[in-house]
Amino acid sequence: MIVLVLDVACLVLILLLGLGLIRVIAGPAAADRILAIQLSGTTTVGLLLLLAIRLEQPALIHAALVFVLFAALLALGFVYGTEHER
Amino acid sequence: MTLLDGLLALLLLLLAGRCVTAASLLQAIVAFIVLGLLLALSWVRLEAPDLALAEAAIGAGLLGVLLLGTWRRLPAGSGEQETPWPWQGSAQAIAALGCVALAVVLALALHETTLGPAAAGTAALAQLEAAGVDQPVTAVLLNFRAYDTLLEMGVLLMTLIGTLMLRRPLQDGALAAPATPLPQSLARLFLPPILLSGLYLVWAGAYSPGGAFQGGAVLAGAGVMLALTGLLRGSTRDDLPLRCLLVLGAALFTLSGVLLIPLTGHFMAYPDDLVTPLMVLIEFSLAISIALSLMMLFTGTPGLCRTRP
Amino acid sequence: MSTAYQAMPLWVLLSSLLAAAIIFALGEGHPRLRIGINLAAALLKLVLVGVMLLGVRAGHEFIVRLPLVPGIELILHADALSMLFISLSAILWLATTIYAIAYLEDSPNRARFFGFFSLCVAATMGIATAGNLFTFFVFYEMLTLATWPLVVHRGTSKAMQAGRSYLCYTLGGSAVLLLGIVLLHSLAGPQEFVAGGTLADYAGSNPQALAVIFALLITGMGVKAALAPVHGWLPTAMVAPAPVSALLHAVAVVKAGAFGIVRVVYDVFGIELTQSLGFAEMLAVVASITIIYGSLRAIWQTDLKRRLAYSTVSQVSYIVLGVALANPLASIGGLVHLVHQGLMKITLFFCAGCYAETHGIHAIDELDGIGRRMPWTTAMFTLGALGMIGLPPLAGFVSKWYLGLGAVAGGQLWVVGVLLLSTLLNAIYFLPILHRAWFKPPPEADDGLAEAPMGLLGPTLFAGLAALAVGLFAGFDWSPLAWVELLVEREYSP
Amino acid sequence: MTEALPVLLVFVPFLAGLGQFVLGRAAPWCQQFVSGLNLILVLLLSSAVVHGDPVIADLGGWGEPLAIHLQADGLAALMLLLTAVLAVAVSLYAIPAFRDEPRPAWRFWTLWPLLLASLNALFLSRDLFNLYVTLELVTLGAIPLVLLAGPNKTVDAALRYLLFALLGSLVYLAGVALIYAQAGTLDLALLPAALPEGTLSGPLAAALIITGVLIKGAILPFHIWLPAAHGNAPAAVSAILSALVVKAAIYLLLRLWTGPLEPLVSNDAGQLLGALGATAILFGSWQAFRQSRLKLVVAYSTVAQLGYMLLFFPMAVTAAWQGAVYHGLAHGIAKAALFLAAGNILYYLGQDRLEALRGIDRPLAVSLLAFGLAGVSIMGLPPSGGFTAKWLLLSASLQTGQWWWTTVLIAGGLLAAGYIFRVLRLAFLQADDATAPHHGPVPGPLMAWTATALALLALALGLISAPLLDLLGEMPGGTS
Amino acid sequence: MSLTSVIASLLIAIGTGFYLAGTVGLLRFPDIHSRLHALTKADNTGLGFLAIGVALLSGSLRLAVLIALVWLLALVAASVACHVIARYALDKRNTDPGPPA
Amino acid sequence: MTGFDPFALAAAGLIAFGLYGFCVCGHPLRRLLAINLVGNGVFLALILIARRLPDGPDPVPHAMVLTGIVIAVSATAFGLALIRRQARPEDGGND
Repeated sequence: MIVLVLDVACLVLILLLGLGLIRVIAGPAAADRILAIQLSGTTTVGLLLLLAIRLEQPALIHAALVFVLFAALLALGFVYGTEHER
Repeated sequence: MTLLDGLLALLLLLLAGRCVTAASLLQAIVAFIVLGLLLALSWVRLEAPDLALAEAAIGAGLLGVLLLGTWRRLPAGSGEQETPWPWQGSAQAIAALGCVALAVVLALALHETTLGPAAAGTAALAQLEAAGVDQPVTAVLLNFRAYDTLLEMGVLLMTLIGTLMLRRPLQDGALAAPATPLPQSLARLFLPPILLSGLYLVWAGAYSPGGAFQGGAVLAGAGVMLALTGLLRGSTRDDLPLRCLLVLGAALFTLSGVLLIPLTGHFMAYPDDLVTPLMVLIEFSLAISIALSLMMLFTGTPGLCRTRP
Repeated sequence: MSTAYQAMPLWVLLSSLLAAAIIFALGEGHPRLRIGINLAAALLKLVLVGVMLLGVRAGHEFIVRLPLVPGIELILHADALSMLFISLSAILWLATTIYAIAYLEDSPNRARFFGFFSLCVAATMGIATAGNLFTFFVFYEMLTLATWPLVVHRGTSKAMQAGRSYLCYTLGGSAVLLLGIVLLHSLAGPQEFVAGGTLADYAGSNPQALAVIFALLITGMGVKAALAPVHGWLPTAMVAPAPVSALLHAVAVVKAGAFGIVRVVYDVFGIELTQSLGFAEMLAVVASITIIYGSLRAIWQTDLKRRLAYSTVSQVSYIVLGVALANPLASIGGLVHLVHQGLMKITLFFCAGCYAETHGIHAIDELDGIGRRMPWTTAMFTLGALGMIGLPPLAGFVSKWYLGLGAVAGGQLWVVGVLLLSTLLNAIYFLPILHRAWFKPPPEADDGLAEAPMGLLGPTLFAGLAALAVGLFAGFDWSPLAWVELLVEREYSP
Repeated sequence: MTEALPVLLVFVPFLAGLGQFVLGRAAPWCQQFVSGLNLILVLLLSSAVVHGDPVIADLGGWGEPLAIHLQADGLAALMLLLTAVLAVAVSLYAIPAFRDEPRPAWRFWTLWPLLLASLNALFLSRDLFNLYVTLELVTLGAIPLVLLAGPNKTVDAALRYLLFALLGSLVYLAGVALIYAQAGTLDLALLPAALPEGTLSGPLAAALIITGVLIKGAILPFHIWLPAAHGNAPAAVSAILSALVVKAAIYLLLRLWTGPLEPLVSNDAGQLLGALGATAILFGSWQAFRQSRLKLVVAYSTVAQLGYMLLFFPMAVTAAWQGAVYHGLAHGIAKAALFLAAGNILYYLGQDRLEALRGIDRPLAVSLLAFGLAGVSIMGLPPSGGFTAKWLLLSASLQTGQWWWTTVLIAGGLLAAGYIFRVLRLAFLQADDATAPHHGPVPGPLMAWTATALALLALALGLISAPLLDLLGEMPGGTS
Repeated sequence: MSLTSVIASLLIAIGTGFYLAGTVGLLRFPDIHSRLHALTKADNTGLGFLAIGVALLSGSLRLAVLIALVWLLALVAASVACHVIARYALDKRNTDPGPPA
Repeated sequence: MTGFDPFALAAAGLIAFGLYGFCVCGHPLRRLLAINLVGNGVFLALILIARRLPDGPDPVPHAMVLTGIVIAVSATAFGLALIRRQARPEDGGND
């Protein structure tokens, strides 16, 4: 039963992730695409948590943690650039 | 779960297609970054949590930031509408046909070969006892096939030197501090957990998913975050300690391999009673070198220093 | 001692190779030292060749083997035929060196010139002593490469043009030659030069392959021997300095080609096989055509050196003709012409160089009355020209006489016709020059007697008198004719 | 004792490179020491190999099929020898060439020993995946070296090089994956026996591996990255790239073709590779003939010359094997000499446009001599290593009855003569005083004579082929 | 089936629902700022419910703490990212395609 | 293992898309992305291969992939630095 719930939740999340990709394609602004990345990031974290339980792999929670720790990094990188040349 | 796998695979393909056909360069980059996320999920599904960790640290941390930052540095409109060359249409069609054919053959081949013996893998699992670590992947990386890992450190060093050569002169300034204080606060808040989890991953590599590279990549991510928020800046002065740390992993790895030959009779072999401490020592030194190299690949400067307000 | 003696061909080769290396290393400085080395090397070589000549006459065979590629050896081998060519080259090298030192006094890039000059001679020595086709090819190519810088020595665009044409012809030719050699190698394995040839076994089984190989080899060598229609490089190469022209025409390049053809016919295929497969006939026809064609073209040239060049085209084919007639008498005529033509032609070119260097004369119509101003030079020119025409008892007559005898003996009377026609044409293009030189009044700006400097005149006199001597004393024991008779005797009596 | 030699060959230069990096400034003497030591080690290794079985080192002592082995057989020893000789020459040449620029000098003296270690590692490797790593190591060491000529000038070339190199190695890796899937091992020695027959993945893996290596080796049609990279790098670097780095890929092809891929490849594939090689010879030579810059002439010549080594594949007899490998050696030495000589000309003229070459034969006589002598080997004229190789290939083509390769070989030699003499011809032309270009300093004797020494060595290779071919031995698995 | 499982399932279902809302918001809202709004709020709430559910199922305090940490940090990160993107959009009002000149 | 593994399809697709992208794209950044696609495809294939060992995933391909990722990342970072430099060549020389 609980396995079913987890499976269904996973499926829903991955479907949502796929739906979110429309923003990647449609844009229109650069910021929209970055938003799509953010969405995918959060969804992935959720999925990782679910899979950690479903597959009984606690290491995945670490992976989720790493994702979260770097969640804001892409947005920062996009907005503030990379090199010391501004 | 098979459905999940199917969806994942489908999304991977969609994103890959988007990545190469998108009209806008940013779209392609974003598609690639999202593809990285999905790949991490795929690694999870394929019983490769090590790789999921690596992908998380690299895709979200270093590579994504570099890609987006590079896009920002490009002149306006570059890479968007490429001027068509003669015969472009037919050439593309031929390329597409060829690639479709290749994909079919490749998929069939991969399908065909998912059964069979794996002598090397079986041997690795069988000899895990003697390797000094419990995690098979780490054992392969640091002991059974340590030579590959060592040479890989050479790759890292050489690309770093190459990147440093592209640095432009007279730019010792930091990134302009972000207009809001929020990112800096975030960096300060996140720094301890990132460092902790990075070190933990290095340590955990001995018995669970993790290892020098994953830990190093997370530590490098911390550096990237500091540099992005202006807490750390690149410096044109390269100093001896930094250079020492950059080669620490490779040097320690090589020297222990060479100096222990009298005890073991083989290059890069470790005596039984020393193997675990040596593994841990080498793993940490590798992680430090990897972290610093990746970080400096990001900043592109030979040195780093703290920004003092 | 015995190995050192056995290795004589190697020392002969090295004497000029080392000279080249030292001259290159010295660079443009030290002109006196360079002259010293040049002369010393030339004299040393002469001595070595003398020693070897005695040895070969006594029946000794000198041979040096050097494994090069698995299955293939670099063989230096001195037999009677080699000695004919080597002696000629060694003597004329000394003369040409002295001549060149005087000729190029104060001109730039002398080190380069003399370096390649020595290299050229080394290559010629290698060709002469080559013991198999492979070795022959190695030195044949070395000769091509070493001669090119000499042809373009002046660095003018005309010289460059000539150099390009020279390279196109000779490299193309050597590619064909290489193909022939490799084919032969794959057909019959490594082959050494042996009197009578080594291919008789394949005549029955694979005549087509042999025909192809023969055609390839002769075409490849024919380029250097300036057989029509692949002679085109020779007249344009006339822009080179006179000593180079002398070298190209008399000693090294064209002779290397002719010598190669002799080797192929005698020592690879063998005369009998050549004849039985019908190659000899064709070769004779080609040679005859070249003889007539070269002479005809020579008549219309107004530039002295170009006329001499076409004369060379014609005269060198006498050698090929002699070989192609495939009987002992004609062979004697052809082979002795190798020496005779060399001596006569080098005299003529030395004279042309003297005219150019002393009075700036290049065109034939500027030669009016030159006999009065440069009597010695003109006398030598006359000797050479009359010899070429074939006036008895000069050297050219000896060659033509034996060729004619051979033709009659072989029943090929049409060849006699060719010889007569050629003699007539020779007279047509040489006699007017002599007439101008001796009997026409000089131009008004006559500054009296103005002979070429001693450095130029000396070698000219030497060469002219030598040309005279080989004709006059042809019956003597040590004359080239005697040597050739010995040689042909060995060739035709298995 | 000899088991230590392969290990030392990799780690002596590797540690030297690390040390140089830490030191932070140029220390050319250190590299002279390393390249000298490297040569001694290679000579010791060669003498061990020639007297018997290959020298094998088991890294980590885990044994087959898991551990990585280093193995030196005749082919590897020859390539190591080539590398060692060129390392000595290039290291000497680089002392004056980089003297005036402290920072690039430091980078050069750091990257060069690392690259040397990588090349040695590649030639010694007996492991399919380790070969991937070393291939990457070699290219990623080479690209920063290209940048040494100044990023503004070379960034396009370096980028193109990088993209192709990365693609090539990943395609190779895809093949490796399929091989591992079937055989379960990466050890070259175990693979031929471990590969099952009649699978789809086998030929596919072979095709992927070969394609990847061809991309790395700049074989037509994948050559487009090469001329810019080799033509714009500093002379010492161009010499290394042309003589060794691309050669490493072809070496790999020879090794794999006669080893693990042998049961997977067909004669048709060999003919196809031969056709690629032939096209490369003709097209590359023609392009070399059309260039207006000296170093581009030499770079396109590399495109052409690499094609000769591919002619082994359709013929696959011992003569062709020897010819192809010997061509690799001869071309390596001669091409390094050409690039060093071209570097001297560039050093003196400050540019390398062909029109500027008029009349430089007086100040640059020695360098020009080196160019000419090396050209002899490139043209395949006797007596030179190039000729020996060509002779062997010609014999092989006639021996196997594949006369069409004969035509290609002959035509290639003539075309090579075309572009070499085009350069020499200009140098012999009298300088036009009115347009005398600005001249820099005349290169010193060390720069001039290293080039000449290499050129002479290229000629000498024509005379000393017997012991070298002895060291190489018969074609592995060959019957004839 | 235990009570924990039921509660966890419920929480996970609610979390998934929030995710759905967030995604729909991202797709349907008219402008960038409202999309940001939808995304960060809904998704992070969703993650919160999910995290609690998963933590309940994990059965170990250590993991539960870790999961809580994941959520907390996600909240902080999301808010900062949202803030930065919003500012960027406000500053530039640039449109795709094309990086800023 | 009767059905067709969707990931095998994905791996083949990634490689093919990457190669296609490399062939048809002109911009170096796009080519770099395409190369990374190929890389990801190859890594995916390797991990699939690692799964067929009965007693747990085969660690050798995993290690290969990790090594491959490090190489790919560092090379990509270098490539990006080159692209940035190429985009603004006017900014002066080396150092």
